Amino acid sequence: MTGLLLKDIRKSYGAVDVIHGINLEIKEGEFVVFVGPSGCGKSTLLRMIAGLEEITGGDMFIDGDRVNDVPPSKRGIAMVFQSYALYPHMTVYDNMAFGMRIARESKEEIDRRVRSAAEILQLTKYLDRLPKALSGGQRQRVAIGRAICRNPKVFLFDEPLSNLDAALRVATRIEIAKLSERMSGTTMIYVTHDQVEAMTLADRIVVLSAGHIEQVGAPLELYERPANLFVARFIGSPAMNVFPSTISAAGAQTTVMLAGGKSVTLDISTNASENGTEASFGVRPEDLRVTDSEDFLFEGTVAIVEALGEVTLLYIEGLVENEPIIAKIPGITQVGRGDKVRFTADRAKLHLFDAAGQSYRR
Amino acid sequence: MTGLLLKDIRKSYGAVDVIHGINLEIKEGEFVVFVGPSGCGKSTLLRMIAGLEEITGGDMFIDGDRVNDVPPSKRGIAMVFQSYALYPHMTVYDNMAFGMRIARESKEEIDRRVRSAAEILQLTKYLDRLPKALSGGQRQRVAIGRAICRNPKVFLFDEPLSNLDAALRVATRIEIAKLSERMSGTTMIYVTHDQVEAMTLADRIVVLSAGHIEQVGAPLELYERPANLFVARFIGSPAMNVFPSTISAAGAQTTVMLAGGKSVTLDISTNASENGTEASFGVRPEDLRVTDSEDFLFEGTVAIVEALGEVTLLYIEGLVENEPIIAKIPGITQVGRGDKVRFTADRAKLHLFDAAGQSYRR
Amino acid sequence: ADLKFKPGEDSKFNWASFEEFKKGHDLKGQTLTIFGPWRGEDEALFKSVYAYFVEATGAEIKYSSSENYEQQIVIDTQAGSPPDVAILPQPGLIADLASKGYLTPLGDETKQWLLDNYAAGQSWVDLSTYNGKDGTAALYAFPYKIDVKSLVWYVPENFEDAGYEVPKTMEELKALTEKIAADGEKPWCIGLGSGGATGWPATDWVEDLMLRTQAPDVYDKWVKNEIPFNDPAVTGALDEFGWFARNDQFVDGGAAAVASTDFRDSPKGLFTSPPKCYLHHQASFIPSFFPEGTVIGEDADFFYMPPYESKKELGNPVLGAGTLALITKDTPAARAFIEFLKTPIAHEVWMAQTSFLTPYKSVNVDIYGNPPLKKQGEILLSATTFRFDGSDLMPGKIGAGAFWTGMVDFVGGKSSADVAADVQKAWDAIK
Amino acid sequence: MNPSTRSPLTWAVHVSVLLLVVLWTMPTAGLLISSLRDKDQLAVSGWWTALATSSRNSVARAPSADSQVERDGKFVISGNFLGGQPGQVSAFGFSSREPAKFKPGETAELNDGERLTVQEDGSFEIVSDKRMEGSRGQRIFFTSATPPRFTLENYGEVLSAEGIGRSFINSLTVAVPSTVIPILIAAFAAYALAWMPFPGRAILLAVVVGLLVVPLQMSLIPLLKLYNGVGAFFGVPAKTYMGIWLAHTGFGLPLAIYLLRNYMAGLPREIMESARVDGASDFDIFVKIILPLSFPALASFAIFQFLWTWNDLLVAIVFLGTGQDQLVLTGRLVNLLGSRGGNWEILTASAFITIVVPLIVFFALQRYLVRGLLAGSVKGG
Amino acid sequence: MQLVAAILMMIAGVLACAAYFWSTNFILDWIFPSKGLSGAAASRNLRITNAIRPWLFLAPALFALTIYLIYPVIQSAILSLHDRGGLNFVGLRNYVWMINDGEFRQSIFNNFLWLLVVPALSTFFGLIIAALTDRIWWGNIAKTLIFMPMAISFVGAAVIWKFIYDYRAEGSEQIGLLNAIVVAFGGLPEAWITLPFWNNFFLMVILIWIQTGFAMVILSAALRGIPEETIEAAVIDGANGWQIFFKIMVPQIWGTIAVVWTTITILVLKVFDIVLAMTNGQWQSQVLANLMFDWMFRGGGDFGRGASIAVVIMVLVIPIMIWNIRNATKEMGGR
Ligand SMILES: Nc1ncnc2c1ncn2[C@@H]1O[C@H](COP(=O)(O)OP(=O)(O)OP(=O)(O)O)[C@@H](O)[C@H]1O
Ligand SMILES: Nc1ncnc2c1ncn2[C@@H]1O[C@H](COP(=O)(O)OP(=O)(O)OP(=O)(O)O)[C@@H](O)[C@H]1O
Ligand SMILES: [Mg+2]
Ligand SMILES: [Mg+2]
Repeated sequence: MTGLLLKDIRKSYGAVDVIHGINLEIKEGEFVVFVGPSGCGKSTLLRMIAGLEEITGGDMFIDGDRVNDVPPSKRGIAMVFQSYALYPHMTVYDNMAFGMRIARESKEEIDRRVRSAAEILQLTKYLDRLPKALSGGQRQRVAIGRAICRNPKVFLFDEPLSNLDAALRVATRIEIAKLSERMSGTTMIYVTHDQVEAMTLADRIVVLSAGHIEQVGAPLELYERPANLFVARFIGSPAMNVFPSTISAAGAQTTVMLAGGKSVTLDISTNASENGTEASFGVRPEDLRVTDSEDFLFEGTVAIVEALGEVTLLYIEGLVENEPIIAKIPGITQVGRGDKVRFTADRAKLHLFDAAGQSYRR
Repeated sequence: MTGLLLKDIRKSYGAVDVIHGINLEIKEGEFVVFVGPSGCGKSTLLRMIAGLEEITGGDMFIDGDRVNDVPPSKRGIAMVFQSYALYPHMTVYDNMAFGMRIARESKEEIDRRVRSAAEILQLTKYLDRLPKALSGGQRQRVAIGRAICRNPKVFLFDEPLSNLDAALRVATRIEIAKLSERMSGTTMIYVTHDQVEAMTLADRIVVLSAGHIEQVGAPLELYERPANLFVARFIGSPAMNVFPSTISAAGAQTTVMLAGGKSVTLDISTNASENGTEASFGVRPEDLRVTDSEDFLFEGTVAIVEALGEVTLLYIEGLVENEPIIAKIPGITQVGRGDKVRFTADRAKLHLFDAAGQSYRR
Repeated sequence: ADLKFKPGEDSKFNWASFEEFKKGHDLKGQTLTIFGPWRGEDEALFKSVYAYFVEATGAEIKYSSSENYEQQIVIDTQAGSPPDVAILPQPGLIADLASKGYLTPLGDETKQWLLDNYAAGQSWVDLSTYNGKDGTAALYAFPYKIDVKSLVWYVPENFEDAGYEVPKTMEELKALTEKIAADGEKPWCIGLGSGGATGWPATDWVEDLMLRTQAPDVYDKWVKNEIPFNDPAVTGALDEFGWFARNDQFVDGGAAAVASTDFRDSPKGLFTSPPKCYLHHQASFIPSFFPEGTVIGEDADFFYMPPYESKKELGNPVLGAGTLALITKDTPAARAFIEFLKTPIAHEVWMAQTSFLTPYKSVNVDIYGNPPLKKQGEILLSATTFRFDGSDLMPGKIGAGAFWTGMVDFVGGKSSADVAADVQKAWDAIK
Repeated sequence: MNPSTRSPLTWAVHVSVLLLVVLWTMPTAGLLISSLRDKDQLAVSGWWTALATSSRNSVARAPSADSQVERDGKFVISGNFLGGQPGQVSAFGFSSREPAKFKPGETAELNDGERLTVQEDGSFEIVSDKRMEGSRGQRIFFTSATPPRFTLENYGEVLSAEGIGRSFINSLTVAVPSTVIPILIAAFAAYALAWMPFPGRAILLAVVVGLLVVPLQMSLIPLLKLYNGVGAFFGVPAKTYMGIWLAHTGFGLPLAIYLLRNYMAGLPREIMESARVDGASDFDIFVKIILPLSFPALASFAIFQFLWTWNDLLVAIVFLGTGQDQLVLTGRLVNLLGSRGGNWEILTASAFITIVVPLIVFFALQRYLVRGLLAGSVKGG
Repeated sequence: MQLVAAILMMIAGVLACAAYFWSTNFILDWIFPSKGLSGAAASRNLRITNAIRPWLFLAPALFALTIYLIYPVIQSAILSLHDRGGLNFVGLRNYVWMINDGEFRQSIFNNFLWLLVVPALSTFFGLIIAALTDRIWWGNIAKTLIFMPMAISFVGAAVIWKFIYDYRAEGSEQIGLLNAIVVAFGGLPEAWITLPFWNNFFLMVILIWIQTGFAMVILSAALRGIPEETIEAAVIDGANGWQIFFKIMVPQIWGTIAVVWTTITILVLKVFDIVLAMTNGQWQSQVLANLMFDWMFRGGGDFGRGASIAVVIMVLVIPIMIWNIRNATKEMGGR
């Protein structure tokens, strides 16, 4: 069993509290992805798991042993640092072989593993180079290679693919997925800002915000049933559109009155007591469809059209203060700037959050 | 006029040729995005434009003046380094203010600009910190802030948003777009691996591969009419599916025979002489639709289903050697692993490339 | 061993003493460590002497010296690893070593030997007697190799060209000085520079003049500070020196150059064209700093620093210096070495070469390697008074410190009274 | 960075460096030139004059009366006091009072009826009607323009001294381990002080700094006492190579620790962390990461420590002794100087001989002071 | 033969040293294994090894420091309370004498001058030279030339400067360069090192001349350790050479500058060779270290007074020590 257990983990740098009591259990072999806004404490948490950062408060267990004071080298981890932390005086090959040499693996084994990792990461040509003669992406790949060469109990990846091009990113992501599958006893903790990575790789996603956990769950769960407004807006890109609204009819189905005066009924049950309270009504851009029918959700004038090829983003301004409503329409559409368009969405895909931001869909 | 002209620019590090003759004209005020696989030479090109890297061959002109030997400080540029290159001994504030102080801007002006950049980048809280007390994303934002504070003729951005979370990335991207709009005379050159960034920001995209230019064009042009297989596969994610095929009937419309024996007719004209030659037939994952009709393009068994919430990726293996065919289906679909599915696509969205990888659609 | 003069060959040498010593001492397999001040050429000369000891006894000798030998001997004795025999030129330092109990007394027999065999034996015994750790006086040192300091060097041909005569009295010397100055030339070359020891050549001047203006016992009191340093007797001698050195007309380079000119460079002025000066007061070692090829007695010569006509009663005093051998570790070999120094041959071998003078009466003075040496030997032997270099007799802090500094200040223009008072103050401070 | 990023004022850089270099080398140049000069010239004229043709007053002596030849009834002594060296006589004389009374070609009447003629090329003739006498030849004063003349004699003299080769080896035997051992010891200590947390770290560091000040002279006596004690206890000589290595180690340590710790503390901590995560122990990190990355600091310190031990005389004499098989090069060279140490020609030449090895070490180690050793290791910062 | 013996001895010496570190480290891990043990035992062992290991690394250094430096310091402190032979206890009498000694006061004053001037100028020149030579093709040659004074023995240096400062009377040929220059410009020659007060500066010049090489080498290593990219960033920001140097490079190597400055400061406290060789403290140029040397060894020496001056020298570094503690704790705060 190589599970991790974090009990009320806290971290402060001097007076600055960075992590405010994280409770989390990660099972052996699980692939957990940490997401959260920049600066929310993901790297810090990872570094605490690795043993690189002193734990200010709380307890951490690996395999049931309290490891607060166990040094990194004894924790059986491999890590990809956000800042790479390559050994500048070693070639790419040596960088990758270092950990194994320390572990006294046989020469052949080391060579085999380094070469296979290099193959996967398309680094074979660069094995003899020093890090300083590599491009940013290549360095990042060396950092990944260094970790995946090894045979640890826990893998920690801190934004490992951020500097790779799309194709390589997909390929590497798949390799990581394969790795996780092959080494079924190995726990993986992965930090990323890329939703696709998070969604495809994770068994569970941990959404962090400002040093605490907002929600933990399987990828689709987070997407479909965000626990709160923060998660709802954080998962999915562009973010979920949110309209201020008032609950006009609570019950098994809830009707809310949007700011514009239109009312919408959702398949979400609310307590009668909620009647009349403020709520946030949310719908994802990709769930919006252009419609001609009268049964539309809202209507607006397109301010900006962003054609991305595969999809088109329509920005509708003026409906909600300070923020455009965005619709993501598949393919290339004929809608142009200044057009007045009506949008609708599946009822099942509508979200409702209470004044505190908690979802009504529990 | 602050245009840039690159004439047969070359770069080699000792024996390693990195850039093999780049010819490119960038007009004043244009927003040009460089994309290309990791290690293809984007950063090197940017650094040559900045004057940080000696030009091994060719000439570079800014504003019509040959600048090969002009020092960076005289070129009127601001740059975001891929590796940030923050001044470790200065606070965030000083890091951002440094360039302006050098330029002897007034104290008030400096303060105003730094604060506004910090506001945009959500760094206000961290203005007094040293870089080492920042998270990866925060450091990257400081690097951006340092550039956008200034008032240069040319902005160079090297993967400036790679470490930011989605929301911040969108926000910052929009700020950069606004900046570009506001400073209409300022030329922007931007390196990114993010397709969305490339597509939304660019006036023109330059696709690089292994030190040379594959195609230059407006974003949609590249998406819709890739000049060659490389660009076709590079732009768009997941990459375009490519089937080996043989041209069975050339002409105003071309019919190709796929490996599986099925033939497809495309709205692409070919010379009669091409009859019987090998060609690559391509279709983008997002252009594939599941169909029940007989008029399908191909049929396969779904090997993997990746549900990303907004879209679902279907991986069909065994059709093309070594590579799955990927279909990107909007929303969450009912198709499951092991299902046999038929796919079709709009004729207009099919691509055909000759044996050398050049597109037949010219 | 390599012997410079084959035993028995040259009859001028006292080979009998060698044979006798050889018979009496067998130290085969023993090692004798000697620590001395001689380096370079001097070291080779000394080696040629102790080769006979080696030949005679079969002992091995390890001789060493170093630039900082004074510091070295202090460290080595303090730390408990002294050489067997140390040879030092500073009585002050020896007194200190003796008082700390690091020296072995040489015994009455040696004392008697000195009285019997050295010219002016009592003054050598006095020089070699120090207070031990318990405060009782005993003979601790054996003087060996003497330098004469009361010499004035000149170039005879220059005297000839200018028509000057070698002065016989101090009055004549002063007159000559004035005459040369009147001729528009500079009479004297004086240089006090000596790096860290800057100032010492002036102390020789003062001591020489002390001996010529005061009775020997005043000199003795002076070096023991039984009369204060600022006694009129002393300031008088200082002023006499000042008469020569502080007159811009009398010294090459003017008074200002005196303190900073290196003593090793200063005699070179005698030999330039035209000569920068005509006279130079310095000890017998100075010819090693004359230009190469200078033949003493012909290209350059010396005369005895003359006494005052007016003080006939003081006779012909001679100022000298020398080295003293000490037993710092009492071993048979060390004892034997002192015995060896008592043999005439130990003196004659060096005498027959260069730069060695001895008060040993029973050596053959014909052996002196060259006429000037012999002449110096005669000066030494004809001395009515012989006194050891006073600054070496004074405590180190004075003789190798305050006195030097004082002299530098003095030529720099400070009055003799102030200078003497300063030195006395320093002396008081270490009492 | 590449040339185009250089400031356009590079010429100013070149000029200022040149100026500084000239300022700094000037004194040493004086020493070098002096070491190549004739020793009697040293005290008479400035070294810079040796570089150019200069007009100089000199004295020469004609051969003695033995070498006179009889020619046409006259007795003649002739010769050339420039001795075949190039030069030009511009005046001469026979008295120290009037050393430049005559022009070349003129004839001077000597006091005793002899006549002296000197030509421009330095050849002279003394003619007398009667047989000349005396064992010393006539002094001739002359003013001549002599071109620069240098000699390697001084070096020859020093290098041919007895036992110099042996001393050279002795010096190396002292200097090399005395350089390597403290570096090794100090590097470990510096690593502990820089990267291993333990109580009292800052104080310990300050103590090390404080110990920099301990005057060497203070330590000699107590230490030698200790050595003698230890030597006596084990029945071995007190003055051994081992002893001097340790002594140099002890004296060099504070600076070594101080310099190395400062350097090591500046290494990016991510690299260490990453090694730690890779399973490396402190020992591994030290040997495989810190040591290679500290090369610039190690090299700098090695340069100095080598230099000190190489040039040291005091410690060597106190702890090693002055016997044949112990005397170090500096000791040997100092012994070449007379007891009164005024042989500047030997001093200057030996100063240059001792300088060679440290300069080679400096040159060899300088290439470890590399730029961008850490480049590419961490991103951001 | 001797060569072989010497080499063998060297190798043995160095290997023994290396072996110590390797073996103690190995033994520590062997006594307190943490691999293969579980839970509490492992973490207890880990705690122990972590507490011990720094001391293992430090042990040889501490041992050598204690014997070679701390022990003599204590001896000196004790000696300073004794009389000249070091036998009789005299209490603080040596210190009392010292305070009343004019030469001592003179030394303190001169030392202050030295401390103000030498470390600052050496470091400054070292820094400038390191920075300037760094970017020119003949930089290494220039550095070697400037380093040369360091390599020259003190005796050599003394001769060199004799040829600079030498004074000959007006009218005769100057063999000292400085006077030759002064005379060439129509001035009067001066006996430089005999001018009270000013001669301090002429002596300092020598030490600066020597120590600049030290500062240069250390700072040059530090300068080369500056991340190139920060300089590139500054170039892009439009900074010129001076601004880059003073605002980007200097602040980043500030720690090393402090170290160099400290080292030279302490060296200045100890330096006596130059003074000894050039003036031996005459003409009011005495400094503490030379004064100490004087008392220690001249004519048998007065260990009590010598030691008490040494103690004063050592006490003078205390502010520097405190400053260093501050720096170290500040710097290690984040670790
Ligand atoms: N000093 C060097 N010596 C040799 N090759 C180098 C050197 N520096 C960079 N390269 C090579 O030059 C190529 C281009 O590097 P560059 O940094 O421009 O890539 P890039 O396009 O920015 O890649 P990325 O997206 O990974 O940052 C890379 O293949 C890299 O390995
Ligand atoms: N030494 C420090 N002192 C004070 N605050 C710090 C220090 N190091 C990090 N922080 C703060 O801790 C917070 C968490 O940092 P962390 O690196 O864990 O963020 P992150 O989630 O990894 O962000 P990113 O996605 O940008 O890498 C940040 O707000 C950062 O500013
Ligand atoms: Mg992070
Ligand atoms: Mg790059």
